[in-house]
Amino acid sequence: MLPQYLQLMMTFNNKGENINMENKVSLSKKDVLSAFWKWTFFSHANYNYERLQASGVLFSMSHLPKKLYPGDEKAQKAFMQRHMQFYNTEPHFGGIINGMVLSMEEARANGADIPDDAINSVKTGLMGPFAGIGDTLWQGTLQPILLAVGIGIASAGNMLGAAVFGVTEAIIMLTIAYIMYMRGYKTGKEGVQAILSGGKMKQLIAAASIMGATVLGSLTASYVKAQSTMNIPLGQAQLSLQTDILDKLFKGMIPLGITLLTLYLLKDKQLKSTTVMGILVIIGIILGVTGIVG
Amino acid sequence: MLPQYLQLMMTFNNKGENINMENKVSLSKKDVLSAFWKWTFFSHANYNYERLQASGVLFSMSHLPKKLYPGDEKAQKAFMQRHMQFYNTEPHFGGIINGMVLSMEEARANGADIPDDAINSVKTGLMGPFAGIGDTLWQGTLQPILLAVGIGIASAGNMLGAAVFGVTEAIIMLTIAYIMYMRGYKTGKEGVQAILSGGKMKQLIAAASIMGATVLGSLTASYVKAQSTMNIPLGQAQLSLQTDILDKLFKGMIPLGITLLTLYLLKDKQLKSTTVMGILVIIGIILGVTGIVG
Amino acid sequence: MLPQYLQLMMTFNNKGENINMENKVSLSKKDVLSAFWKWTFFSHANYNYERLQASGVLFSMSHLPKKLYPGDEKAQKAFMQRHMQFYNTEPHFGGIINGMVLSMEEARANGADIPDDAINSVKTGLMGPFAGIGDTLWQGTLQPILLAVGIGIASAGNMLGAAVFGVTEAIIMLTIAYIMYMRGYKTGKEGVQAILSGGKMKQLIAAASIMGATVLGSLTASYVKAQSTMNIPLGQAQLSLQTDILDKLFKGMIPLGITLLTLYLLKDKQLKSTTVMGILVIIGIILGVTGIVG
Amino acid sequence: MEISVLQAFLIGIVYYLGINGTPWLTCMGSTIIQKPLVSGLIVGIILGDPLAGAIIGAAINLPFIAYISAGGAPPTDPGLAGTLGTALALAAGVSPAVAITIAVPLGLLGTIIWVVHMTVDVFFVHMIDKCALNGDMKKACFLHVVPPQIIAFIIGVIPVALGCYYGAGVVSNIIATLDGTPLKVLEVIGGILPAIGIAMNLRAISKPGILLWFILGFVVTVYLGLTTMPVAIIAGIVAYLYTGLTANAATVSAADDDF
Amino acid sequence: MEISVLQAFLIGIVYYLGINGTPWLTCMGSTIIQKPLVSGLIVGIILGDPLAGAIIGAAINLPFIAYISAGGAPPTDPGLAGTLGTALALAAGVSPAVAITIAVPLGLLGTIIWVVHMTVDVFFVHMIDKCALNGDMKKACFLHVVPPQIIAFIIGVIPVALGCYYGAGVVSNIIATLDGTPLKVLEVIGGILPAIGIAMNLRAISKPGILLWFILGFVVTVYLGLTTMPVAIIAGIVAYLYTGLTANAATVSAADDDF
Amino acid sequence: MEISVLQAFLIGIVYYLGINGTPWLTCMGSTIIQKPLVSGLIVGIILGDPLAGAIIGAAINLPFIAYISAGGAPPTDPGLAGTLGTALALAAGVSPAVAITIAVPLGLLGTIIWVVHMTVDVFFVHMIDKCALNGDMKKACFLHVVPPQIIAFIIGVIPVALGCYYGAGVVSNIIATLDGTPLKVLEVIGGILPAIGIAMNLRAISKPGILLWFILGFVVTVYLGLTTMPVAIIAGIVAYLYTGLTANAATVSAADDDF
Ligand SMILES: OC[C@H]1O[C@H](O)[C@@H](O)[C@@H](O)[C@@H]1O
Ligand SMILES: OC[C@H]1O[C@H](O)[C@@H](O)[C@@H](O)[C@@H]1O
Ligand SMILES: OC[C@H]1O[C@H](O)[C@@H](O)[C@@H](O)[C@@H]1O
Repeated sequence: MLPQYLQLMMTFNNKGENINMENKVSLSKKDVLSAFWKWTFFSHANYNYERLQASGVLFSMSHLPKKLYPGDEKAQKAFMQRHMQFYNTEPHFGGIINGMVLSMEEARANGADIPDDAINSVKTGLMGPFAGIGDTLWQGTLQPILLAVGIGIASAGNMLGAAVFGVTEAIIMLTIAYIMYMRGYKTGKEGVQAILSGGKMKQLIAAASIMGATVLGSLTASYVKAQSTMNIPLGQAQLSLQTDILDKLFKGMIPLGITLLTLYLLKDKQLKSTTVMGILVIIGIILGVTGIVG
Repeated sequence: MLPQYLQLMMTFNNKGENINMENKVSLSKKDVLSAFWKWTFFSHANYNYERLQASGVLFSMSHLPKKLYPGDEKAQKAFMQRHMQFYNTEPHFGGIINGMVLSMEEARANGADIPDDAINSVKTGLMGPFAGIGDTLWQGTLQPILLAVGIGIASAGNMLGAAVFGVTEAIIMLTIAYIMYMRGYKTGKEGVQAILSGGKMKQLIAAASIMGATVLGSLTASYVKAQSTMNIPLGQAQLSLQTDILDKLFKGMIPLGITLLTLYLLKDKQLKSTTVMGILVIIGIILGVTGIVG
Repeated sequence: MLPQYLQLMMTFNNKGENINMENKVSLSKKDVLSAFWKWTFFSHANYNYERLQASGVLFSMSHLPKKLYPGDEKAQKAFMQRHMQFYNTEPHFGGIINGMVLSMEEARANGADIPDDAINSVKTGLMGPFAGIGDTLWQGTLQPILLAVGIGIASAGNMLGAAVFGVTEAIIMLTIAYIMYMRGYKTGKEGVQAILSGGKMKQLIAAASIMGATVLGSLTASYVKAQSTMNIPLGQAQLSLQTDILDKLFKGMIPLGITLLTLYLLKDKQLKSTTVMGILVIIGIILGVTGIVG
Repeated sequence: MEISVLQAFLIGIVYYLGINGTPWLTCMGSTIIQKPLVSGLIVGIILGDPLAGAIIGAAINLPFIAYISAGGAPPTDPGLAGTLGTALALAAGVSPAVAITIAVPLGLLGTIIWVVHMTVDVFFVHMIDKCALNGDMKKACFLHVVPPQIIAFIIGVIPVALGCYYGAGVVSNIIATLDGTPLKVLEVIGGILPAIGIAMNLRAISKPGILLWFILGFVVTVYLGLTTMPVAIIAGIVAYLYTGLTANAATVSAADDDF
Repeated sequence: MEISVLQAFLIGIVYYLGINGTPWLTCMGSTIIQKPLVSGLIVGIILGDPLAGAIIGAAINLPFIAYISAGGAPPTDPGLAGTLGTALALAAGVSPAVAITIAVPLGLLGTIIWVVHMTVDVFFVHMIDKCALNGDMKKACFLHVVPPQIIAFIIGVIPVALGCYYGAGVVSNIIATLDGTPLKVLEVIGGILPAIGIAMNLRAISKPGILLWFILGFVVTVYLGLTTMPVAIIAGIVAYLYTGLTANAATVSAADDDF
Repeated sequence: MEISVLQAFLIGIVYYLGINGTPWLTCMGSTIIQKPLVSGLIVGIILGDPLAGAIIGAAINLPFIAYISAGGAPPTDPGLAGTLGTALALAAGVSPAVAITIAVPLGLLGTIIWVVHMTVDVFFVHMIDKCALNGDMKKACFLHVVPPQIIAFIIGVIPVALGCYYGAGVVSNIIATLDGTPLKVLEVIGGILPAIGIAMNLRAISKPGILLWFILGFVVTVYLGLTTMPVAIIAGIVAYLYTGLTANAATVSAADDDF
């Protein structure tokens, strides 16, 4: 049955290719720039433990739904929901992803057959790597160097130290952010066309989904944290709940278990995410107060 | 040719599905309980280096062949041979596997198309993980805690310490053993039906075989032990046969080599397993006396 | 389209099977021995950083083209080019590969359908493992032992120490080299026939290519070396370019990057390998002089 | 030197600007101000002695030179050390070296503020979810910027201003009050909340069998001690090869249907 | 205190009960008695001083508190320390602390008994194989329980009874006699015998190519230093995906045949 | 003892024989002579005191006992230590222990010679490429043996002969001259040149998608810290299984075409 499904998708895709790039609605330079600045200025305005930069992504593209789907309220709502997914990357370097997403949304509005999966997977699959790259290059490399210079100047009693650090960093990082975002938009545009005309879309979506899910698994290991520090006293010795028991059973079973429970509640039990959050908060309180985790 | 074979299997399976669950012979509650108790009491009665708990498994189901295959001596003998395979798990937690096997045997006797492979793979694939889980939870966690409590009481000159430890552990472990076994039996029953009606049997058997073989490979690394402690003196320095030579060639080559040799003797040379054991004993003596291993 | 291609290959192969082993030109014992001795004596005569033992392989088979393809200049030239590929193994143990290649060339000249890929892949896929095996057994094991013995004798004032070491090592290693080479030739001969008649050639070539490419990736990690030792001073502390920055981005990014760049220049830009070498030398000078690498 | 109410308030604002993540050049802009090198100078200006502020700020910045905030998980916060620390040091008239010993422990309070902030913002995300259902973009934009910043302003300005005005004693009291179980529980909750985001994302890309890849990614990361980068590379390659095989079979079957 | 022949014999039985693995609640039941905390008390009862036995047994149990027997590979045996150790300590009238130093080295003898036991039982397995060929279930059951337990009884009771009766000297003599090459050879044989079981199992699930997965499991375990748990999880997932692809191709070809 | 020009030249030849890799039994033959145990004796014979040479050579060989040259990447060269080191020690009439301290640092010069040798030989490979294009096997054989050996002879004999004749001072001058940036640059170039060979090989087995496997091999090796051996085994198994799946699909489609 899978083959049939894929074939169906293929005809679907052909339709997409025919309509392909009539470009009924294309984004102006100003639209792109506006999205870039809103992303660069406001990505962390509502930074939170649940979905991190999610609403920052939506905010940065707040002018798109009306432009891309004029009059089509359903599509506008779908757009908004699509971009409230968990997202976290280093905003300057990772802007390349936002740029790619922008062009995918544009192509999609013009009839290209780009399912939600494709967009989601691009975001999920790439955000982690670019967070790593960005944090290392910026916070781990450039910033310490500039800080060292600035501190040297200031320590010698020269008030310009702060300015030297701040201005240089601002210029360099803004330049990088701009280049990355625009490169992403361009790559996305070319990429989308190349992909669609090559007819390899299906495989790429499937591959991106798999990569995305695997990376999410990897991210779960970094983002969802629940280590037990509990020790069971045994005469003179001690038994660590985490290293001596849980880790021997299955390393990371608490974070993975909690994540799978959450998925179960959301998907199978169809609970609202606020309800699920409430449940997690209660679990957190229980784990924290009893001292099992913490 | 593989596809043809699978298709053949599939028609074969359909037959199984039609006959499916007429339940000519079903196990009574008493049959299941008897198997559980015989397993829990006698799993280690004949514990040995070659096949560990194999005869314990057979013993626990000794009342089944007559019941499931009345009059069919060939099937009864096949049953007996089927359950003399290498088996080793933590008996209380791992009882879930025995329970599943019980229900698979029941379904098989009622016409379900469950090849030996399926049963073997379930045992092989799961015994390792449940040994790990069980040993950790019981011997590594529960027992030290109860012992600490008991020792505390006894050290203070109160003879009840031993009883506190013993009775509590017995109650807890018997409860766990019972729950696991029955859960396994139930899961197996439902699982078998679900699997057969879904027609996914073939894939599951193949997958279980692959998983089983891989886990056996992993178990070989833990169960078959042959490390050399020989040192070759070089002037003041020393060369360790194991770490400086063998490990650089291929880590674990002795255990893997011996296991593959054993497989070769058993399968390709069709030697009796007693003969093979004799050969291994001789190899062991040679390796031990020369000091190459040990 | 892949299946079609493979099917085409298959018919092609059938032709091969028909012609199969008329053995118009077969190698004499002397031909094989000559190849063996030329390999064993001259493998490192022109040892170099670019292709290591490549010309040693060609030299060892220098009498083959005329013999296998009498009059066919094109085939002779192709033969020569085929064996100028990067090759590096431990010459004594790895001689088994040379032996296999010899028999594959023989079969090919007799009409067997053995593409360049097959021969290349056998060499590439096996050279690394045999280098590892050989270096460990010979230089890492046998030699230290014999040296220890010889040094002991010589230190005691007996001039025979050097001879004991040298003669023993020479005899042992020549014996090993001879056995390996002949074994390779024989295996290859039998293997080629078995493979061709089984019709599994295609899969084996594909598998060998994949294995070869993967092993090449692994070898890149060992052979291409470019570690930065640069430190960026930060007040009292230091930031290591390699461990604090590059390794966090992507371990081994310089060697992999340089290798992929080289591939790009050779394959996509179609540059001559001397030109590429010049570029690498310049890159090396820049990296070395600036102190980025080194 | 004495610190006036207004000065205390202004210093509180400097702190807020360092943690707000908006609207001036996002985390980059704000993390510039967040650095003691910069905030020390500004505090110095507010207190009327820019040069002393610059020198003390530079000193306090030293131990934070390799500070990295990754994945929203900050080690002790340089922002508080740079603002409150500089202010208290200037008020006490101590040497730069002593300023460091005053300032660094303040980082802990910064962690508490950060955890509260990131927890409270979760509510706004849920409100924006509702806007998405109704297609109300205007409200979504408002919710993204205004309420979170009001919260950040309040929990940022107040403790720093109080600290400046009442001195170091008050600060350690606040830390002492929240410290222990309340802080730990907040951290535990903060540790498991990302599960929602990940689960929602998984639900979004959900296809039959996708959960297996998710677990594979988790197990491989945990047991082989890999970072996200190599897992992403390997996953990308394997996914491509795997889907190539699936597509292969599909193409074949598609071709069949042409008969 | 002197130990009578009967008392020595009874203490031997206590030891046997701790290693027999049957018929009282399998290894759980027997490992309860095997713990010095329990066997110490019983030995005390036999020797007429339950309280002293309990206290000394508890002391001897301390170093064995984290004892794990996994995969039939026991580190030094607490059973012998708990029975013979308690008996010798009670007889000598020493303090609990001294009792520990007497008891712990005895564990080694326990290892020898265990190795012998598990080696000898191999013969009964082969006899049960024959019963399986003939369909003789009755004899199989008999062979599973009775002969192995007679062996266990003999090699369990005798050394402990002798040790109790003749004192510590005899025990160290036995250990000294077996120690060195004989014990080492026994251990080497014990180390490679499981290969038979594994090979028989592999033979049972043998399909073309299955050996590759076996080697894969071995290499991955050895080189990545993984335990069985993650290998099982990863193998399960990979097996499912791989067979999905095979099945895929099969379905396609099955569909073809409908034409 | 004084060393004559002829003696110096002969000792240079002994060194050359240890690094030439030909024509006497390839690297095995030459690495026998390369060992100080052997070359020490020969140098002793040349200088007229074989016994002293043997004893000193044996002493110098000790720190090189575990020397491995793998993949053409030599750690410090025992050849130079064995020839020049023995000669200088004999000339100075020092004890074996002092001989070691003289000889070992000379290894570095050996590394330089090796790097130059392996770099220069690259040109002959390219010349042989041209022969392959023209089918000129004779010239290819000549180029493989003669010119590289002349080079090896020159860069091997001269420094060693000079060193013997002019004494230790000259040697350290040579090292000092090349040392620092020039040597480092040579090493860097030597470190990246194998990329050409690997890239050429990759190009040779190039099929669509093969690059993915290459990167996979690299990433796995680097991140899991594996050696080539387990990667080769795992790659072999995975390649077999993967191509089995591809072939599967192919067979199916081939079968289709029979309709
Ligand atoms: O790790 C990626 C990213 O995570 C969060 O958004 C913040 O901690 C940023 O500073 C960081 O760059
Ligand atoms: O490891 C599983 C299992 O192996 C053997 O049967 C014994 O050592 C048990 O105690 C253990 O639980
Ligand atoms: O590593 C394989 C091989 O590489 C080079 O050819 C030399 O270093 C040899 O000594 C070595 O055996």
